[in-house]
Amino acid sequence: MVQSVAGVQGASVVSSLREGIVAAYRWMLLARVLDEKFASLYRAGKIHGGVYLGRGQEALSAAVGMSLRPGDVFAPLIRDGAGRLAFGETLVEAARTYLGSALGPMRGRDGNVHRGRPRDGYLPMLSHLGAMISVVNGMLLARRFKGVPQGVGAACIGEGATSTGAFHEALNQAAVERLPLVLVVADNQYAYSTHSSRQFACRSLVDRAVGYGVTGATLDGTDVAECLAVVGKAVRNARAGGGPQLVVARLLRLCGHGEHDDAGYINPALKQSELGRDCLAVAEERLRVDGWATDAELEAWHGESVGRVEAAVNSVQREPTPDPFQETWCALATPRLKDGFPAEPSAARAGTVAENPPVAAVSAVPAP
Amino acid sequence: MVQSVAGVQGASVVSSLREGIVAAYRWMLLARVLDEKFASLYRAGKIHGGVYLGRGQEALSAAVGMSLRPGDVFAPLIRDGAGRLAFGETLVEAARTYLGSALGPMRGRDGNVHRGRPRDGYLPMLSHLGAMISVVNGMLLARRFKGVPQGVGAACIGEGATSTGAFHEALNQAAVERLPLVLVVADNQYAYSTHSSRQFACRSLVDRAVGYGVTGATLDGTDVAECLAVVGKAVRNARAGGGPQLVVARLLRLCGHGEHDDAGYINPALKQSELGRDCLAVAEERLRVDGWATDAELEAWHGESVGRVEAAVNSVQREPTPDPFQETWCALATPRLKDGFPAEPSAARAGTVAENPPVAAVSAVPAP
Amino acid sequence: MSITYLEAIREAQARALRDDPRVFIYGQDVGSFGGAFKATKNLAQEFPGRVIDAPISEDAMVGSAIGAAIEGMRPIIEMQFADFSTVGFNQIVNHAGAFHWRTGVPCPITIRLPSGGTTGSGPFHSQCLEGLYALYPGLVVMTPATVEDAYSMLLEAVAIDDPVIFCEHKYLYYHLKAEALPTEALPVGKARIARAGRDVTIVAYSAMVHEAIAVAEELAGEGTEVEVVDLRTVKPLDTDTVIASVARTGRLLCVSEAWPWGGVTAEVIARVATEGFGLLDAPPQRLNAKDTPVPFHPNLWTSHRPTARSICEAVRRLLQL
Amino acid sequence: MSITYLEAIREAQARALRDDPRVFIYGQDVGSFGGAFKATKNLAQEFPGRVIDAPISEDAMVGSAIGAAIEGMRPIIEMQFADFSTVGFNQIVNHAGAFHWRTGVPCPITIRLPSGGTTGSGPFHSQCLEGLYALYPGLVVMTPATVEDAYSMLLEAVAIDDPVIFCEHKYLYYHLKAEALPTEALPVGKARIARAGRDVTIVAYSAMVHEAIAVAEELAGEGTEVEVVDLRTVKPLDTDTVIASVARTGRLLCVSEAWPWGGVTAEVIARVATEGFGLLDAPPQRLNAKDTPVPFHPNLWTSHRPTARSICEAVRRLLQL
Ligand SMILES: Cc1ncc(C[n+]2csc(CCOP(=O)(O)OP(=O)(O)O)c2C)c(N)n1
Ligand SMILES: Cc1ncc(C[n+]2csc(CCOP(=O)(O)OP(=O)(O)O)c2C)c(N)n1
Ligand SMILES: [Mg+2]
Ligand SMILES: [Mg+2]
Repeated sequence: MVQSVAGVQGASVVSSLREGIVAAYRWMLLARVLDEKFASLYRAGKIHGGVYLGRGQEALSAAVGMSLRPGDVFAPLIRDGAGRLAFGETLVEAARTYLGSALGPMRGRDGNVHRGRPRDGYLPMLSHLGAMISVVNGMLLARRFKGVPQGVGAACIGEGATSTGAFHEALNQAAVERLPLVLVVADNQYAYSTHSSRQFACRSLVDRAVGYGVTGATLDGTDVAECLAVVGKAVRNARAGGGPQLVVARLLRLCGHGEHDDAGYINPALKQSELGRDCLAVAEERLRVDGWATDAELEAWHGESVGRVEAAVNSVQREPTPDPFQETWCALATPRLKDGFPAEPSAARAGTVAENPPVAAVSAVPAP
Repeated sequence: MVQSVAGVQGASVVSSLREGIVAAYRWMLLARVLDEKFASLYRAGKIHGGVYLGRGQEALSAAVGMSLRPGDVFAPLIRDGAGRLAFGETLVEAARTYLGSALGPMRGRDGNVHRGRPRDGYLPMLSHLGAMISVVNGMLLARRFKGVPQGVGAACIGEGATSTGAFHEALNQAAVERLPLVLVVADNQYAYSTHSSRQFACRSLVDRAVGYGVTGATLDGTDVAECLAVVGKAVRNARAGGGPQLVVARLLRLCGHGEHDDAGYINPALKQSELGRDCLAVAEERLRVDGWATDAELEAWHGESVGRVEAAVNSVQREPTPDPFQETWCALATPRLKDGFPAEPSAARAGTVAENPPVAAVSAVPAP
Repeated sequence: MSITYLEAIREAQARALRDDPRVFIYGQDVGSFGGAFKATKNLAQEFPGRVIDAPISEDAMVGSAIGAAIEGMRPIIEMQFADFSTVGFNQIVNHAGAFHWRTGVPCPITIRLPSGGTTGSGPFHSQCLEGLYALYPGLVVMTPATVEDAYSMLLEAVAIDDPVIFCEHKYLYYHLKAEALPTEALPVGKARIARAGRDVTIVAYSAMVHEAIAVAEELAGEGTEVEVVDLRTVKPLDTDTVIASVARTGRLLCVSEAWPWGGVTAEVIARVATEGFGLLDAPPQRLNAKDTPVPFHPNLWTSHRPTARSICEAVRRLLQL
Repeated sequence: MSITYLEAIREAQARALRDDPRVFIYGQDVGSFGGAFKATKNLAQEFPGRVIDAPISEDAMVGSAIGAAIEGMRPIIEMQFADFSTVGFNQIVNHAGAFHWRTGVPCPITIRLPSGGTTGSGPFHSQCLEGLYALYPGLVVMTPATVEDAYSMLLEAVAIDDPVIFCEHKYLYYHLKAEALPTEALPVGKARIARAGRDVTIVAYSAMVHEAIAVAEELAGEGTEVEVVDLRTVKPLDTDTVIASVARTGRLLCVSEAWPWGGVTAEVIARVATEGFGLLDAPPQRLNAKDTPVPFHPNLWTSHRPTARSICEAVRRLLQL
């Protein structure tokens, strides 16, 4: 796992930079290929509900996932496929949730981007925007109480989510408690169809940092090296006791809000601008130009990604879907406290609750 | 009504400054006397529920009320007795709400600080902190839609209320819509017993202004001249199209959270500091030192305030309290849509709804 | 010509904007985009400056609607999904709901909640919150089941001087069609006999009305005449029409897509038991969704909510009691 | 020795902190100040670093409690008033309530809601929200009526692996006293026969239990034996105990201080009508507060909520049916 890009001297700087970018590129590529697979499954009518892609945001997302360590906390958002993989999510797990496999971490109860393994520090998002940040705070606070290593908590949101009260309460709470929170805002110019000029009136969202008493940083989300450097530094700052870090990335969503959306509202001028560059293409170009990867290598990585994604999706497609008759229909962890409702079949009322299937431990794994 | 302290030249500056301070002092004094009356009624067990005073915050509050004009919007908070009076609330109206008179604007349905006349731009607060700001926004937006003069909307909150999501959403909304909102934060160091170090981690709450893209200003809330100058300027800025204004006042609450609270938790060092000065005493001293008021005048003003407060409270104490049998018990403005519940007496179910008693028009009246 | 439930909602808003200068629409993506479900399609273009994109700030959205209403406007707030109204909950229930009673000043706002389950939507894009808002004094809660009601009730929602929670069912958006928009309507607060019958009463509302009608059709083939009452508004609740139906049939099943504790089915049964006890030939029955979050996977989802099949079973059981 | 309801709540928290290192308390002014009602008096001093003042951020308070619970802690959140929990509503109902079902990971948080009316408190410091939280799957909702239950149920709330909404009644804080803290308790989810009788059953909970007992005492003088069932938890609701009581008396009145639409009384009556129809000798009846915000003035307040007098009238009417 690549942790620091800066701070090493001479030739090792270059080689560490190269390693970081190569690793990031491969997570980005894998995420892109996985996203494209989900999109094609969606078009084929094989997915229930929506599909949300991270196209154009992979560099930022990968940088977040790569900057974290096992024991850290990660609360990704809908466009964080790359970061999830880099943090240790498997392709199978992602596919299971999208396809509603009974074997997935959410067991068909929740789906698509709402997935995670909370006990491993990998939080499944609530749909309500901004709501995950204070949950990360609570995990970090708990570790302080317990006197165990606190780690770093990273929460990702879009610029639209900064308009929620939840964002404000949570960032302020983190500042008051001086928690090692890294709050990463992907300002991709739009919240669904709404341009950011209807979302906030400050110059940049990083201008909010001072008002919370936290450290702020901005970065160009199309440039993977900058993503790695700035996010990496923020994570190191937080880890070193520097308190909450607000990182604001400039980029453009290169897809619809979801796959149902053709994003016809996106200003063409933005697409032509620097912001509209595809971070994956930029990274690939850089690898080529700097001679850090040959065409053959690039092709091989792509082929490998496609192969892994196909294999994962194929195997998950053969897995069982949830069975309503096996389902406990008990929302409580304490089955004896389940309320009995007349119209339910009596079997369900007596309700023995099956244990959840064991989930594998998450860890930040090396680049694929 | 005094509107501007700065901006006038030569001798007239002094005379206008004097007029402003004298007028403010008299509102402050009247509010202090009224507060003390409520406190003594509370101690005598004559008030239902709590009593909340503005002690130490009268200068700031009076400056807000005085800076507004008829047609503006005012959403005061619990410590804004002075501002309410300066904006046009009568002593009788204040007493009616505290004493639960059936003739008051809230007719005994709501009480104490929860009073106002929304149609006159004078908003009755919701208890939930931060909730009034977006309501002010909506009134200003509506006027823009209607194409009528927009006026200025002033909302007052404590520093504790800045931790609410409602505060954030509303200030951001005002910034996006560039509304003539003046948001006045009384940073009186405590939210109930909680010191502001547990409420926020920035240097001053004014540091939040830049993050919303609004104009910020701070002031010493113990100095009435500064209050008038800074609040007056913010209101003028807003009126002139300068967008939302965030005004943060430094002061100290010189009373308990409510009259049930002895405020034993307040740091004595703060009480001894500049912040702990009593704005009313400071203003009085200034009037004396600058020769702007004689002892006889000061005494007369005090006597007059006491007389007016006593008269108002005495008359309200003879007023009818609400009669549950006259009460419509209908929360809807549309009586025909009232739901019928079995256990209610049938008279109430048929429910003819009495009109609300007419309320007098509010206007910013001259100093008492 | 044929018009969907969703188009009826759009047309009602177009007409409200056309007829009443006090009306405006505020919500996420409602402007030139036309809303997440296209319920405001072209309205921003047709009514410039009156259909406005909101930041993702449900609390401020509702708060500012209250302010605008105080100034005499008639705001329509679109929540992107009913589920997200929980973030604006305080302004809705405590501020809007209590406003007229506290101050004597009406608070005419309409809050549109795209409600109910659709396949694959999961726990936070599927909720039915009518029973939540009906708990609070001062709110009118509408749950239209037909294209005609979607149209006429939304127009009434805007016209009424009180805050209205307008629960429009997402499943009906595209599935339900009518020949034309209605020119007249039952008064708000009146339930409707959606289908007459003499053997058993099913009380339902919103999407469940159509499941109930399907059951009625199926059972008609077996000689059982099911009467279906469509509540239309759940607050106020038209107890009289429900009780009159139970007086005819003697048997009551109340169906809702919401969770089983409390809510509409409890209220309906409590009212009938209290006020129409002697009319019942058998214990009144209820059918709700299960007491878990709404599941994502269709396998689970179709077992979670009442369906024509489970309603039919419940009716058969009831007929045996 | 004598101990109040409020002291019992404080003692339960002290014991939870003492016995279980996973417990901490988070809320506005709960630290050295000891809370707005002194329910955490001296706890910050006795348990340094474990009783923490929160900013005025109910959403973040609950969100962070969820996070701490994921990490194995047992947070107790004090809302300053139940009414302010509406600002943290989304985290409570959608996040905490759905967490275990979605993820398989328990979310053991306790949210204390100082509830109910006291004189002069008005619309926003008086609410009874048990029926609101009971609507949602995944939450346990407790409504202790006695000093003993306040103590033992709060301890259980902390021990249970699910989110618990603990509705403690402010009116009982100082008014209610017991000789000593209990050493044993009924299991959570079991209702209690607060007073036995054979003529009519009053089902109540929280402060209304005491009004019901006063009525039972009054009517006993006239030869009417009232049985009072104290629900203790409203979710789960102990239908069996209620129905067993109705089986003895044949008559049911359900009383609650909450608003009349939906809520506990509707749920209780619906269950009895559905499952115990044949046991009823008369239509079941309910008594709630009126359908307006809670009034400030005591004249109105005492008419707004059920009292011993209005309950007594309702029982007399019921006995005539
Ligand atoms: C509280 C809340 N309101 C509304 C929504 C509906 N919604 C889902 S995603 C979205 C746009 C999010 O925009 P942004 O935060 O910028 O993230 P992006 O999609 O651009 O990555 C909206 C409005 C929601 N999920 N939560
Ligand atoms: C949302 C919400 N949470 C909690 C409360 C309870 N409460 C009432 S006043 C208060 C302290 C307010 O402090 P601040 O905003 O600084 O105003 P001050 O009293 O100092 O003038 C609290 C916590 C509330 N009214 N609203
Ligand atoms: Mg965005
Ligand atoms: Mg304060």
